[in-house]
Amino acid sequence: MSLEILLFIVFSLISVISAILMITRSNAVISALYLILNFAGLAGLYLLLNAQFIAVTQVIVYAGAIMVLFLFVIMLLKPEHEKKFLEAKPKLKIFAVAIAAIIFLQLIYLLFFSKPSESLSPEMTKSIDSGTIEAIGKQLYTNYLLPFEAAGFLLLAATVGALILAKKKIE
Amino acid sequence: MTIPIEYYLALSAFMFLVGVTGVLIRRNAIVVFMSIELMLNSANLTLVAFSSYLGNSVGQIFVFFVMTVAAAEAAVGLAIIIALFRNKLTLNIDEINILKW
Amino acid sequence: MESNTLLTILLFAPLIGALLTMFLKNSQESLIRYFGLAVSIIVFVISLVVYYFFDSNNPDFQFIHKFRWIENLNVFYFVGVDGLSILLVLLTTFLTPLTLLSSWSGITSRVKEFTFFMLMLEFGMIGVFLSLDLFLFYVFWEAMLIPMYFIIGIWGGEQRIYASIKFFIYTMAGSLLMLVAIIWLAVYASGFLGYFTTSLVDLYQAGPTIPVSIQGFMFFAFALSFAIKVPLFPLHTWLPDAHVQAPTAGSVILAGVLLKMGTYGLLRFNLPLFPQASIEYAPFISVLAVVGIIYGALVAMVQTDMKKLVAYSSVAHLGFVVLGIFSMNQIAIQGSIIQMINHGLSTGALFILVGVIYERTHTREISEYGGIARLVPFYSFALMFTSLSSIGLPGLNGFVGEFLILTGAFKSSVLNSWLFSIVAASGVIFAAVYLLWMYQRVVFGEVKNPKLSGLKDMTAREILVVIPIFIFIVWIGLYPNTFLKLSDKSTSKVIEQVMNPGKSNLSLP
Amino acid sequence: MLNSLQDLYHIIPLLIVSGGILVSIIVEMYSKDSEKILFALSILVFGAAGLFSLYSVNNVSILFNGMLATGGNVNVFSFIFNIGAFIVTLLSADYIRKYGTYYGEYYIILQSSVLGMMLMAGAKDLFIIFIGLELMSISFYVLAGLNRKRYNANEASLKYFLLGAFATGFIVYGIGLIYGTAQTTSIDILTVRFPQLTGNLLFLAGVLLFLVGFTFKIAAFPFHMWVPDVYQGSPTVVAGLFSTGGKAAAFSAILVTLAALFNGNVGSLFTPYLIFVSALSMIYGSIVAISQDDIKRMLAYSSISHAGYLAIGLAAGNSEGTAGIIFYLAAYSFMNLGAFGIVALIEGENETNLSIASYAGLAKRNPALAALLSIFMFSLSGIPPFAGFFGKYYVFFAAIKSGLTWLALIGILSSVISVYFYLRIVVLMYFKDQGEEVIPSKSAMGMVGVVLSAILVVLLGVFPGSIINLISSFL
Amino acid sequence: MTQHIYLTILLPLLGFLVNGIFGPKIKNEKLIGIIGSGSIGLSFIISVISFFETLNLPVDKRQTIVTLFPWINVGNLNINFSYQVDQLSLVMALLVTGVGFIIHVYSIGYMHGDKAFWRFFSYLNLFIFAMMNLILADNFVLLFLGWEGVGLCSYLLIGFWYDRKFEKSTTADAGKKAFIVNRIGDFGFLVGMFLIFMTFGSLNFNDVFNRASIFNVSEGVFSLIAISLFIGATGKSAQIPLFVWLPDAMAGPTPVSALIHAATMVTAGVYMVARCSVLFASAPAVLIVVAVIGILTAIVAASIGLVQNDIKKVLAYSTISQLGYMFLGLGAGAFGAGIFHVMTHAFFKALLFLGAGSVIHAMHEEQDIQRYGGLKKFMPVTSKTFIIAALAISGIPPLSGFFSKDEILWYTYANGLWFLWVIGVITAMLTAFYMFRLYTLTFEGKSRFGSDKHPHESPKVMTIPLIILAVLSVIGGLIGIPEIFSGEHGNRFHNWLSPIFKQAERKMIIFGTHSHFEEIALMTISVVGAAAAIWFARHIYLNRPSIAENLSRKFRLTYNLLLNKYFVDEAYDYTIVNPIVKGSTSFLWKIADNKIIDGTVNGLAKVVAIISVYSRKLQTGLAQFYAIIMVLGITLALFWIILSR
Repeated sequence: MSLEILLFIVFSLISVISAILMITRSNAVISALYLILNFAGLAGLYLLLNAQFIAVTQVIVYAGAIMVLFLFVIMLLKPEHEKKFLEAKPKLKIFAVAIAAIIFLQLIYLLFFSKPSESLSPEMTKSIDSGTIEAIGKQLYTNYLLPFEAAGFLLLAATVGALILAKKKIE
Repeated sequence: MTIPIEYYLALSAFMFLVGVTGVLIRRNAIVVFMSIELMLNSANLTLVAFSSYLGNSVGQIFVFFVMTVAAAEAAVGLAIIIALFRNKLTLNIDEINILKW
Repeated sequence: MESNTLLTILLFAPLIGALLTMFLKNSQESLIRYFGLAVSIIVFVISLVVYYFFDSNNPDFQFIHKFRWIENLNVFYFVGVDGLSILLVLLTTFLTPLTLLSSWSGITSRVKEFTFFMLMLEFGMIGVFLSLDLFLFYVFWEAMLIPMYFIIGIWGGEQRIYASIKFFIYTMAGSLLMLVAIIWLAVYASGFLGYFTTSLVDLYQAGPTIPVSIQGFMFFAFALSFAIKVPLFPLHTWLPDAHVQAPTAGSVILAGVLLKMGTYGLLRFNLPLFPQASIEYAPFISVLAVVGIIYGALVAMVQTDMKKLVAYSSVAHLGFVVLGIFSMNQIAIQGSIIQMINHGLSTGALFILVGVIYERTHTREISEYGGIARLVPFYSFALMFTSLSSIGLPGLNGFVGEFLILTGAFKSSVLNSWLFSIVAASGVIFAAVYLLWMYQRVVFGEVKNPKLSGLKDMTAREILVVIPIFIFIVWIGLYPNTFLKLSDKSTSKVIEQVMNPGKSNLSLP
Repeated sequence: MLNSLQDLYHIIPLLIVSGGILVSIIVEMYSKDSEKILFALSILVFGAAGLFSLYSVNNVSILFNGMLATGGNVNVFSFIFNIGAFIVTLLSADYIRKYGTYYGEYYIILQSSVLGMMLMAGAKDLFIIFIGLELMSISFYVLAGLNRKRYNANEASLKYFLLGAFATGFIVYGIGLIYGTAQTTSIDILTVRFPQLTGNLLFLAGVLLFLVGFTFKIAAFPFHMWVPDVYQGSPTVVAGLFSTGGKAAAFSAILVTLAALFNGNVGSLFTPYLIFVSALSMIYGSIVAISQDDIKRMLAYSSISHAGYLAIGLAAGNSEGTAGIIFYLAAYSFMNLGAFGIVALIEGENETNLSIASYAGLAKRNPALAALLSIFMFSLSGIPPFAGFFGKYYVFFAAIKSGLTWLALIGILSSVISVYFYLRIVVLMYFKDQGEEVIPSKSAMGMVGVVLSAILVVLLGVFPGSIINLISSFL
Repeated sequence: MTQHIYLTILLPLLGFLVNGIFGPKIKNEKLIGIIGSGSIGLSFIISVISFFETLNLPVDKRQTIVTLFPWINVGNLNINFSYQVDQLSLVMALLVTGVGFIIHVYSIGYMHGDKAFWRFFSYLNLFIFAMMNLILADNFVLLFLGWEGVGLCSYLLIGFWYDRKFEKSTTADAGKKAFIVNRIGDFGFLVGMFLIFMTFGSLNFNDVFNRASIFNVSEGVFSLIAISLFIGATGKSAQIPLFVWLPDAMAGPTPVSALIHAATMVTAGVYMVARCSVLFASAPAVLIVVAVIGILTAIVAASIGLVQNDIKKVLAYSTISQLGYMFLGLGAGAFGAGIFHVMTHAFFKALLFLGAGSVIHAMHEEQDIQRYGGLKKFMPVTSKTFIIAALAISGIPPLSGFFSKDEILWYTYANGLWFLWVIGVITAMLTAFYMFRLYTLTFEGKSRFGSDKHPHESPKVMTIPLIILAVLSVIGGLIGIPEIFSGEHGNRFHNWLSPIFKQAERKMIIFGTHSHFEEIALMTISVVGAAAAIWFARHIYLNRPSIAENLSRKFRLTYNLLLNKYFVDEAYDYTIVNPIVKGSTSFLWKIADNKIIDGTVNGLAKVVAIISVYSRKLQTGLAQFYAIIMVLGITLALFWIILSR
């Protein structure tokens, strides 16, 4: 078992378990913390995939900024703890879980039926280059200039929007 | 990279569906929202995995934009939740059902 | 692109009139009334010009005005008249001023809107009869529903809402199916002709080449829409409601012109477009028509409401027309055409007369009347005269139509059975029963209802409304050739198209 | 990348709108009179962008390394969005004041959403579609909850947001699968590679998930559930924008992607899915609309059913279908905006007078409004000679041409049902006497907006040829 | 004048229009009367001139066709307003205008003082107009125009006093009944026309009759045509089973009964059958039917006539009975004899009715013969003319009735229908009996009316027509003296008409030869029988009224049956009219139309509404539920993707 596989197993276990825990904890704060753990696990997987830039962004932006925002709001609103999720409308919820399971099985079926790995030869070197900040930055400011600009407007709109919705005092 | 890409994809699919399950069963609006974030992240994993195995950075750039979007959504979404909480003092989405039929 | 703008002028004159009406002030009621009347009379005069220049020896479309309307869909603004439509156009332009005149005192609220809708209705009706592009036809066919809907809904009786919605949805359901059929036909034709078109003249050539099995579907898709409008049994139940609830003018136009659109459609579209299917299903449709004749008559007989009675009589009368059309010989189809006109005149007049008395007493219940002959002699005469025309008394118009239809149906090679004609002929008996019975209960006997004692006879205006109709009733009754001549050649052409599909050479300039 | 000044010329509509956003922010920050200025500015921006789009409709080009297309149908769409927003702005002038508050940011968000729509319409890459979609969606979430003090608005925006984000999740996942299997996000390259990918189930699943996300946005069955709640809770004019601009933009994106699928002879790949969506949307929307008492909710269900009619054009999958969709969208935008505009005018303060019963006897009190609303209702129910009819005609035509006659028949069935509830409004206005005292608000701007819509509805109805020509010349 | 025969049609029309339009303005009854009668009088003169013109023509050129203008021309259907003057139509024209004129004149007196005097005359003129169309038409359709037209006038005139009660209902009811029963007959006539047009490709008399002799048409088709036409005739001429309207038609003013329901209109059926003799002759089976129906009608009506107490009712049943005789003649192939009886019957029956009118006039609208009696001394002219007519109808030689009736009976016998002959003789005896019952009860014996009645002779304007008709009743038969009496001239009337029936007679079996002795013997039997019946009637009602009472008591059942006219009206009501009305109301309208058809439509709408109410519940308002639905959709879609590959 190579290190790569070992790391894969470790990171994926972290991600999967933290994801499951995240949706099953009744306390929102704990859920949020598990989600951060999940993001960290994902960051590890990204590194494993030679996506250094994304891995770093994942930690800084997602785990760092976004999740802090979540925690902040949770703390601010202090929602009461949820009851066990099966208490209200148990049939519907079991049904929901069942459907999710079915979709999972469907996706797995599709995945192993079409075998994407057959058409993909792992090209290590290229992928190492493609994940660097340099490569991505270059792409971002040349080929992907338009989405980049648009993303600026997106953030602008989100800022303004959040401002309208959450601002307390009304002039 | 000796791990077949299917493993990554299966992992991603599983987490995606965990996120879906979270959306479907949790009652706290913030947690539902977090589950959506989980879905987005799983999708990101797919993109990055493909990106690496294909050897082009398009997927990773896309993930970058997804993160941007997620950030923006988080800002707006949490603002909406705050605004709602101010009026209703609850985050339980089972109780948010005045508009129906 | 031919450009004989005469028909376009005829078509758009009422529209312009209607739009101009909008500029008048609500308060100037009599001005609006006179204006509307003037417009409709001008339209009638224009239609007389069309009649004057119409060449009855030419079986093809005349006064064609054609230009591209929607380029990409290859839709044309394409209007023209032939023998099948000219009479109906004249009927429309003839009846509209009369209905406007007849509602002089009946419509007292929202006069401006009323005049507007009536003129819009005229626009739509003329459009239906002139359109030679199926798309254009459909536009007019549907658009005309709107003013009628308002006329019933705003100025109607107590249950006007139910009636107007029923009318609207009923007719729309059928016509939407026709829309699909029109598109299907045009798409089919584009394979046959090489270009997409909804032009009737082109489709006449493509239609008969449709495989017979599919033609049946197409036939019924068109026929359903027309049958609802006619209305053919058992699709008739919207009619009594619409008629009873509509104001007089609405009933007159509804019975006089709108119902004819159905029979006109059958004749103009179903027969030439789907000849094989038409022949195959002619007995079936004819059975419905004959059932309608008897059924309509029987149900009319036992009605207690005068308008409802007349409405059911329409079911019976239109049954004759449909029977004639599907007999598919010269005599029967000519009879059908003349019968369409007859029904427009007779039933129109009946509705006007019911309206006249309703205005005075505010009831249409037959049992409320009795013995008014002495009080309102001219009215009694007018009602008698109209009833006789409707009954089909020889010498008046109704007979000519019914006789031709029955004679034609009797020897029809398509129906190939005497039974249709014989059973239909028994409808002649029932017509006498229900109309005379009503007449007797309303007009004869002693005056029992004290409310009737002050009843006033028809005013000069009301007489002016019915006299022109009476003139035509007698004219058609005694010298129908004036009218038969107009449609003679076109009828032959239709029969040729049905009997020898594809062979008939449509020479169009 | 832009290579020349000429390229800049091509994206002037985009520049106008994005410039408008920036200027608006500055004005909002520094001006006390921002309400009037921003209104005027928005009118100017949308009007200029819309008209310029139409004017420069022939400037067909691909910019930004094959990311963005301009000219042709992109500009037609842009015209629809901008004129729609133009009308929405007119309607909003007095409407947003009904809440007793004014948010200058409203106009900024409005412009942002239009920018998002325009990006979606012009996209030649999944990136642009995604970013455009999110820009629009996020703006919409905000607009839905604009009236933050009203609980209904909160609820609407939360539902919209949660479900919208949920759908986004699927879109991203779908894009991931598409990218992984096709190895590209460029639409043009996808188009080229598509024939080899039709056997790849993973790719198809990706496309499907992507489509599902957009089915959500166009409000079609079974992803329509958010629509009535959101429309009901959102400010009326905003709901008008959702149902027109939002739907149109989502359709433009589907058209852009499916254009790849429509090329070649495997175009019918997703036809069963689209037929399913289309048929059920039409029927469900029409049927449920019958039993609605709230006019906005009724219009929401009508919007679902119209999504179904539009989807007929997708299912048909031929150029007539595409042209039909675009025309239908134009027609639908104007008639629906008109209807929402009148609803906004009738609506009293604190979301009163929204029940259908409030319209009783309107014709007597306000004949002009009643006549206009009748036009919109007739147009919505697809009666000639109004624009709605030609839209229906076109999509039915497309369906029949590609052999889907029975789908057109379902469309008919739904139309017949829908006539009932559209006519119900007309019945109330014209045939019933006044119920409760309802005084439509006096809003000159609102009236201008409604009348403009009506004029467009009638013009598109009587002379549909010009715009149909325009659309189909670029197919 | 023959070329201007259309004037006989236009003049009455003109009279109708003038009186109809200006009548209410003309207050002067005399002027109205002169216009009304004058137009008919002129018509009569024109007819007479035409008659003599035709008489002077050679026998084979006696047919003239006058075409006014085309009527209906479609395909091979060509129908014109053209009139045919020939021997048959001239006889009828003379009869109609002549008797019509007399009755018009009589009406001036009879209708004196009526509120709607002008209307009466305009209707009468319209009737003559229609009747002239009927008899002068050269094609079936034009004949039908007249045929329906007379029906209309009959309807209008029966209901003339529309606000009066008549028996259980109103006069208008009676009029309606007449029109509708006639229409049932017309239905048969219409079908006959269709068959004729289909078979012979024309509806012109000349074409049809010529082709009927030439074309190879099976007897079955001829039978169908003939039976259809005969159904038409039974309606118009009140034969079984459509005779029920005629008694009710007595609701009209008496001159109307005289003109329309005795002399002219009701004989239209006879005329039509005679006109179509070729067609009937080609269908021998139908001829037998005609004869049987005729004689059955004759005896049934006569038997009812025995017990009726209304003076006009008695005459009405007598009319039906006499019409039955005419059909017996037609059925026996004696078309000429039928027409002859039409003529004589017109004279004496018009006279009877006018006489009855005179009595009714004098008795202030009293019509019950039980309340008359002894009127002879008050009304000498009326009673004298009445007895002449009664003798004529009873077949007492040499009055007109004798010749015509005997000719019919003789042909019946000669044609081998001896059983029908027996019934015919019995009917003749019944006729004689009830006529003299009527006469005796009315004019002889003691007065049975109250002192409030002051009977008086009618004015001259009424009595002079009576006298003229009486003269005609006496001498009318002389033009048809049978061969055995007239010698070499033969039967003039018969000879005059014979060209018309030549084609028909050629088709029929030649009569068996019978001796003169047989003819005279049979004649004697019927005359003696009639005379005996007359004596018996006078004996009973003048001297022994108790016999009648005893008889009626003894045969209570039969008496009631006769008094109630065999309950035919009631039977029709119960078997046909009520089921149709009830069925239409309770089933067709209330159930089929309202419940089934409308119910289906409204039910569909309701179903949609119900589905709507239930399916809107799907919209629970719960965001998560919405998400579940979405996910469900995605699952299905993925299944589709998986399964479709």
